[in-house]
Amino acid sequence: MTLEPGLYHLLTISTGLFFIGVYGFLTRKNLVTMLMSIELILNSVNLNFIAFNKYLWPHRLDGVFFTLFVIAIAAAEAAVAISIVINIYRNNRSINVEQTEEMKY
Amino acid sequence: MNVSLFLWVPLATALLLLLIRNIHLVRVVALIGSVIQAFLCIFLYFMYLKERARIGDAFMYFEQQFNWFPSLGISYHVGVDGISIAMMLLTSFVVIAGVLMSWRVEKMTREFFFLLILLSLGAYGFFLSLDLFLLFFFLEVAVIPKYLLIGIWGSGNRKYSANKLALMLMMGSALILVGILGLYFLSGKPGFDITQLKATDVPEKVQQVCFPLLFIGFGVFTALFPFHTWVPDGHSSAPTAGSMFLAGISMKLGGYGCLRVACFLLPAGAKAFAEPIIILSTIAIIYGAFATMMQKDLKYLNAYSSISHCGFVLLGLGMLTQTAYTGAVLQMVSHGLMTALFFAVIGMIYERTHTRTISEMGGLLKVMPMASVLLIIVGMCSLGLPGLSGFVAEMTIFTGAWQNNTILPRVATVLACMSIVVTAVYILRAVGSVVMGPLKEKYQSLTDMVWYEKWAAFVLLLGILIMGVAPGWLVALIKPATQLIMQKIQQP
Amino acid sequence: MTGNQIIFYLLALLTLGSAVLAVSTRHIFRAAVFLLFALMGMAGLFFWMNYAFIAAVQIVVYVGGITVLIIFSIFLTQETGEKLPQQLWSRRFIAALASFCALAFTLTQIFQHTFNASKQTAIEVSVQQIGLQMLGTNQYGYALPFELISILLLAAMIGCIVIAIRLKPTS
Amino acid sequence: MMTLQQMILLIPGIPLFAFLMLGLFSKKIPGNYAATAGTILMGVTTVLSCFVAFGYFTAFGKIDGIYQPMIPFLYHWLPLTDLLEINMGILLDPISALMLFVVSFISLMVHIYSMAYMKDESRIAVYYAFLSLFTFAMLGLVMASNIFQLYIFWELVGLSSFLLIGFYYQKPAAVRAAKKAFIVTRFADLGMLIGILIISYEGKSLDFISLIDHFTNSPQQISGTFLGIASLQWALALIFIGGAGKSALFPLHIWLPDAMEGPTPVSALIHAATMVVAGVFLIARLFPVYAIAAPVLLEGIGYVGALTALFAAIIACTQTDIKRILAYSTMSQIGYMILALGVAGYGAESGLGFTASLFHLFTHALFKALLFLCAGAIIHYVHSNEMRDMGGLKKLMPITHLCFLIGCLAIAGIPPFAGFFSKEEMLFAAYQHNRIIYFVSLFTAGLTAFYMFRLYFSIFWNKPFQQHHSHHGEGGPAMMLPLIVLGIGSVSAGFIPFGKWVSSDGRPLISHFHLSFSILPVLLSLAGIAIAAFYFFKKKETVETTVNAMGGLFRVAKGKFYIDEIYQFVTKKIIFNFIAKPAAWIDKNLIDGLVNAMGNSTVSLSNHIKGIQSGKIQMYAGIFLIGVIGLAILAIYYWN
Amino acid sequence: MSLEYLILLKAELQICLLIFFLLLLKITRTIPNEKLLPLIQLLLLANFVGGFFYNQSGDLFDGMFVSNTLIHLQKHILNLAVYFISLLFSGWFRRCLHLTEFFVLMLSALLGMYFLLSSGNLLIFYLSLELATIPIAAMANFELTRKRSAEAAMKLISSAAFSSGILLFGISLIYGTTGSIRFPEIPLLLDGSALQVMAFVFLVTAFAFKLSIVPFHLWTADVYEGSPAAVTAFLSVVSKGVIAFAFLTILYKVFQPFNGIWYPILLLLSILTIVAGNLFALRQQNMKRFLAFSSIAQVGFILVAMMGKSPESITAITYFVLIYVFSNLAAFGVMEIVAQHTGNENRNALKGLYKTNPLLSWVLALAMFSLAGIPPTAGFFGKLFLITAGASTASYGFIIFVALNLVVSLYYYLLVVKNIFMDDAIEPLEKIPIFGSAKLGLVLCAAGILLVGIFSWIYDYIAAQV
Repeated sequence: MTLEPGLYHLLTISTGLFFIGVYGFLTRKNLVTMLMSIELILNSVNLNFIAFNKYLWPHRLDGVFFTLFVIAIAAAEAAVAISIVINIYRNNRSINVEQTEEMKY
Repeated sequence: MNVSLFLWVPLATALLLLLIRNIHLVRVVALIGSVIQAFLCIFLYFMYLKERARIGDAFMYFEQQFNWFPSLGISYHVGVDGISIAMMLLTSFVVIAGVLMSWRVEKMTREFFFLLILLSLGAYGFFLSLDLFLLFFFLEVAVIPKYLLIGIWGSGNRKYSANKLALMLMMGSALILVGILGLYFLSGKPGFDITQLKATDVPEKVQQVCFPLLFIGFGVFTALFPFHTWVPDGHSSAPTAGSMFLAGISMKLGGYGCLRVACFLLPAGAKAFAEPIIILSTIAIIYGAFATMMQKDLKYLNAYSSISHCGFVLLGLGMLTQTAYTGAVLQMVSHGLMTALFFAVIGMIYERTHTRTISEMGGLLKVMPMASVLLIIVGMCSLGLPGLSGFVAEMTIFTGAWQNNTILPRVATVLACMSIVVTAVYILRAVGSVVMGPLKEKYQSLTDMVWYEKWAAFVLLLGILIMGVAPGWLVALIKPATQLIMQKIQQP
Repeated sequence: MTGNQIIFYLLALLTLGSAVLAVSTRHIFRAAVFLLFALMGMAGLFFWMNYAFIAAVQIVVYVGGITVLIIFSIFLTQETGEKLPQQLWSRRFIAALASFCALAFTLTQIFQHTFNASKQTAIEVSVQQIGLQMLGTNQYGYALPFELISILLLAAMIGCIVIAIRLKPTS
Repeated sequence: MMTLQQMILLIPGIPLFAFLMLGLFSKKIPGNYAATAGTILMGVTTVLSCFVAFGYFTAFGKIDGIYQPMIPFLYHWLPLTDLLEINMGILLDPISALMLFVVSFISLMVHIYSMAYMKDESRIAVYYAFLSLFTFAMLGLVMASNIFQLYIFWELVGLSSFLLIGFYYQKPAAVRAAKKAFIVTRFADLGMLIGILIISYEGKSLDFISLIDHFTNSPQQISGTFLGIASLQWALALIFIGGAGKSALFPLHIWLPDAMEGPTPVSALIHAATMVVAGVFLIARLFPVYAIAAPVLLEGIGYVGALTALFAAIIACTQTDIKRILAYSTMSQIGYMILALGVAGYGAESGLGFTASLFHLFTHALFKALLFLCAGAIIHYVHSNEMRDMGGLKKLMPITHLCFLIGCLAIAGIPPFAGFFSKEEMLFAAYQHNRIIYFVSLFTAGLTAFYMFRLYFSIFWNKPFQQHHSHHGEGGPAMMLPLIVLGIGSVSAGFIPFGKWVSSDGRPLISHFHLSFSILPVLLSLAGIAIAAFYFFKKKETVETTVNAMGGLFRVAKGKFYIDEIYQFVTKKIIFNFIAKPAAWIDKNLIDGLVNAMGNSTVSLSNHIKGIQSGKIQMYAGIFLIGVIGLAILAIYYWN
Repeated sequence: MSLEYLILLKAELQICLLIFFLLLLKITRTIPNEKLLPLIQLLLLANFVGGFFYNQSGDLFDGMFVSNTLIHLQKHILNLAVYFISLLFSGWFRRCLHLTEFFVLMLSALLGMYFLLSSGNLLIFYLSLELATIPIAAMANFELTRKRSAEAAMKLISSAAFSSGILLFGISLIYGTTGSIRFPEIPLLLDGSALQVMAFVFLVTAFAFKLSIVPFHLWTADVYEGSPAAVTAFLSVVSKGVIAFAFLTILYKVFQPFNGIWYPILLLLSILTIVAGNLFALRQQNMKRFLAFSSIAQVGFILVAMMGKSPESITAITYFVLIYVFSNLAAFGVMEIVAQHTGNENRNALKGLYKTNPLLSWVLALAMFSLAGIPPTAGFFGKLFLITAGASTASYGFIIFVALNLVVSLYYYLLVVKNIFMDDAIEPLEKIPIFGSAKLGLVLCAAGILLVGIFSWIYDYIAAQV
């Protein structure tokens, strides 16, 4: 691995970001912060697509379009998720993840 | 003759039952349906004789075949040979008796008869099937009725027993399923058709695996040791007709399956596993008989004795001689009739004394002479008294077994013979303390059998006596079929 | 180290650093802000790769849309001054370990792999090109996904409205 | 005119018909009509039997001076294998002709006797039905042409014995006795069944004629051995066990004394004259095979017979129940018959034992039936079986007394009564053949005279006359007629030239009378009578002192050598506790327990793993992550 | 645009039309639920009937959209399921505050599923997967005041997002290693390198998540329990069916070269799934949770079939899904009616049901028997053919294992039957009123359960389409 930034560097960043998001998702106790982690996860994948598109397959724009649509979906997902969080808040007066552990076993 | 009729009649009866509201009419319809079926069976027997005279030896008669799931090689393929006719005759007798014995069922009458007829439909279908898939289908069809009959109308620990029965039988079916699939894929020629499989030489390796699967699978149905524990609980918890059907018909499905599917289609497997079968069935016979000695409840007594008696069927199959096979079929018919009658009598006694504990009864001969005489007769049949069906079957098995000229079968036969002494002990003990001895005060006012019980008993007794006194026609019916099976097994 | 490299590493540091902070800080509002930085860093990387349009979308949608949404929801649901409750130490450790192992594994796989690249000539990534393809129905046309996402957004909108709508107190 | 076949078929057919009719309509027919009908039908059977038997002996049985077995009727009943099939046939030869007569004649006597004896019984129709069933089965047995057919009727005889012993079904002792009789004989029949299996396999047939042909012509062909003994030997030994059970030979005798719980006429018919000699008949039927192919075994059988004869006689000396004494005496006499068979050989002079045995069977049937019927009359009069309740009945029951005396003299072997001739022949055969057996039987002859006269004196003399139960007389003509007929028979039967008709090989056997030889047994018998008279003619204290002097020996004999207790121990303690109970326990706990445990463990397993479904979304994600990576590792490193 | 578009996109356009019609209706006037519901049912029926006509094969948008007779058939099955849902849950729909929105969401999810089936490209695939998920999450929260409803929605959307993150990562790697996102191209470009395998595993886990394959199933029970019954039914029947179909396409078409990898994966997963599904199902009291775990076990059986040879497996799975529609919807339908009446979702609410409600009892019992695979119900055929398909390549041991697990599953289905027929009611249960349309739905389901198996031409028809 050279110092010159290239595909592997970008992939390292994206993978790192991905698992940082995963870590956040696993440890956060607040629903909103969990959503934030999910945004990180989705975003890291965008970097992958763009990097692949740029460095490997520049003859088509598949990666670019993928990224665009992922961004859109992330937005939609976030919107629905947040509305659900708000609903939970209305019902519970709290958005702690432990409020959503009523159903089990 | 159109053998599909044997499926249409019970089906029509069952559907008709669902439409009727009047409880009395329900009984009448069920009875008429089963009587028609019985006459059809008898008619079939004569048609078979005629057809046989016309076309001579054949594997199956009155075959019918329609594609069912052609892409999977499944067809609706039915036909009869001597063995299936014998089994169907048995079924029809037991069904009539069972319907009659249920005449006074008050709780959900319509459903009760519906399930009874459905169960019989499964049995008829099973005996008719010439396609493994169809056969398996009908085998499983009978599961729901059995479960519900015991669970809803049963007594004692009925829910537990129903559950146990359903699960253990399902376990058997699961093994059968695997065996059938093994045959389907690995026999060389994919297909479920018995007539086709008959002509195929299934590779030895496949037989080695599929045979135990199929045999144990069907064996569970016919109380193969050590998979028999559903029998005592199931039989004793079931309502009278349920017990009759279970022991009289349902257990025979297993024996028939072992014969028709396991041994017939997989002769090399049958040879390879003859010794384990003999050992297990001998254990079942002896051990079942001794366990019966300890039973205090009449139904448990008969249930355990069924384990012992069904052991004879499997013993016969393990012996690999034609006579033993004939004997196994005879034993199935005999045991079906006998045990159904036994349960019927127990039902009659229970109805009146409200107990099934042997020690609490006594001297019933005085107040219920008919029922008591029946109990004695059926007991005698159970212990293999000549003139009754049990003797014919057991002696055929013994003689057939003795023709297998090696040490283990011989020892097994001697042990099996010994069990008839033990049988005598427990039967006489039961008979002695139930119908003989001093009559208890509280039973002074009991009444004897009423008309429907008389008819039920008559039908079964008739079967037992016909078979016991004049077995020749039945053997002549069965023998050509077992001969074919033996030819297949003994060809190198 | 060239300027290009420096910019890259700075952006990488910004992205990863603020991401780590975003998932670990106990102040929820700060977390949102760090998330913002991380997303900005990502947009910077897109710029760095000459994908200006994507970077713009990233900023508009993520920074302008999602982050704002999140911040609003934080305002709606949280007392801003309060620290977040801390997760159990063991849970965090296990999660970190699992994530790290997964990361290591994934990176190993990536680095062991030699990517083969296309021999064909690259297309210029212009807004016009993107626009044309986005609505094209022929080869390389993305009209169908475009329509699809519109339905999705419609559905999401309806869903959000229904869920977040305030019920009349006495209905 | 009926053909022979029709006539012979009617012989078992009529009793069967009687059984069905009387049994099915037992409720509808009044008792006395049932008894009359049964007796008349039996009479017809007897006439037919006599006709056939005498016809056989005198007219059509003999061809070239040899009595040939003939099969006038054969029905293929149940084909088993290609070679073996159970036929329902009728085999007519000297033995079956003899038995035909004995069975139907005694049965008729008992039928007549029972009309009076059982007249107060409410279930008399059932009783007659059972009697008819027995007669049917016994006739079928003696005429069986096929060993499996014999087994079938053998079992049916056992059934009717069971039913008749348990006729008083509300009496627990009767029920017990019936069960015991059935189970013990059933156990013995097991041996017979296995024997049949072996012999049919080796002989490739079930028909007597071909079996005998096969084994007598080529005994060396027998292939199999087991434990070093040829399978034919096993087969014959096992078949003998079957016979021993039915004939109450030691040690399978325990059921017979208890069987006396049945009505006394039944004891006379079944447990004295006919059924219990079935074992003798069975060996006689297969005698050529025994004699030619298994002479050693036959010798052993002779020892069993001798042992039984002695053993039963000793016990008989100590018992007090008159029917039981008679039962033991029956055992003893059957022992004689078996002993005689054991010392016989096949053909000509050496077959003397065979002839003697059957001769004794014949005479014994007459005098033992007589004795039982007398005992019945006495019991009927005294309402007790116990010897101590009797005494001094000489005057009260003169006919019975006379008949009983005749019977006692006959059984004791005092000339010129029937028993003398048959016993003399048996002893002579034994003397020629085996001295041990001879001396045992000689001693037993003395004992026989002793215990029979002990009985006689105790009943009719002993005490002074007491006027008890004067409400009725000795019994009506229906009861007396059989006694008189049988009494005449017992006196005169000895003069029948038996050897001319019945012999081991069908050729007439001219038996010589050995005066010098017969002095010793007769003297011994007289001595026995004298001792009995000494002790029992009058009530005496000496009995007590003698008994006390014998001490343990007497107690052991009185306790029937504790054979019953040994059986009890083996069945109740060992089989019940160590086999049946464990079997039931294993079933309940181990096998059933295993099934239940499988179910329960599944449920408890599912309770144990419920923690995975914790409801925590982050834990779900964690498991997800581990799953993904785990799968990826597996896929990359193991499956790729 | 040509007629071709109209014909090939027929099913999707129908749904779009329905969505717009409903939205229009919502905007222009307020219709009470009592009138709206029959209208919707009618429209859905029309939608279903429309599926009988003009089913052609072909592809559009440069292969992004594929259609063939099998896909049409699968869509047809889904239409039927949605129609049944609209019938069976009439009671709940009538009281639903936002009925129009509910159906709009449901139809958009359905639309997403259609595109999923027809996708010829990873992008469309991903988008439609999201379209098939996000509206369902919103639907799950439709009982706004119920805590559990929100919890279910939350669990669904966050775990779905998590799984789609992993899916996306996988897709990106596949894109990176092959340079294509088109289904026809990918198999040619797969070289079996480790990274590709990893990407493939990531992709598989997304399916595993949606299909509730163990160990990715954990969300299932909670979501099923918390959501309104109609949503649960939709999730468990329609969503499961679609994902199974799509999974088939992905495995058999796109990743056929990885056969050697996905076979052991499926083997392992199916064992885990069947065991865990069964073990958890047998301890459940709540009917919805119970059905959730039972459906997990059922999925395990579907996996067994997936391991088999291609055409038979596809036929068997399609057939099974059709049967599963009838059986599971009947179960949910009855359960919902009882739960609505008694306010008790637990199994013990069914105790003594038969005494007063024979229709409900028989339908539920038939459904249970069908799910357990007992003849003469269709489930027997469905399950048997699944196992048959799987057995063509599997070992004896595995098939025995699978078959024995049928016994375990029978145990818990019988528990329900036992409650219905054999137990006495805790408190007397009166006759439960059933809406006419719900009754129609139940009867149709029961008829389907009884007849689909025996009428073998259905199977043969499916086989002909594959």
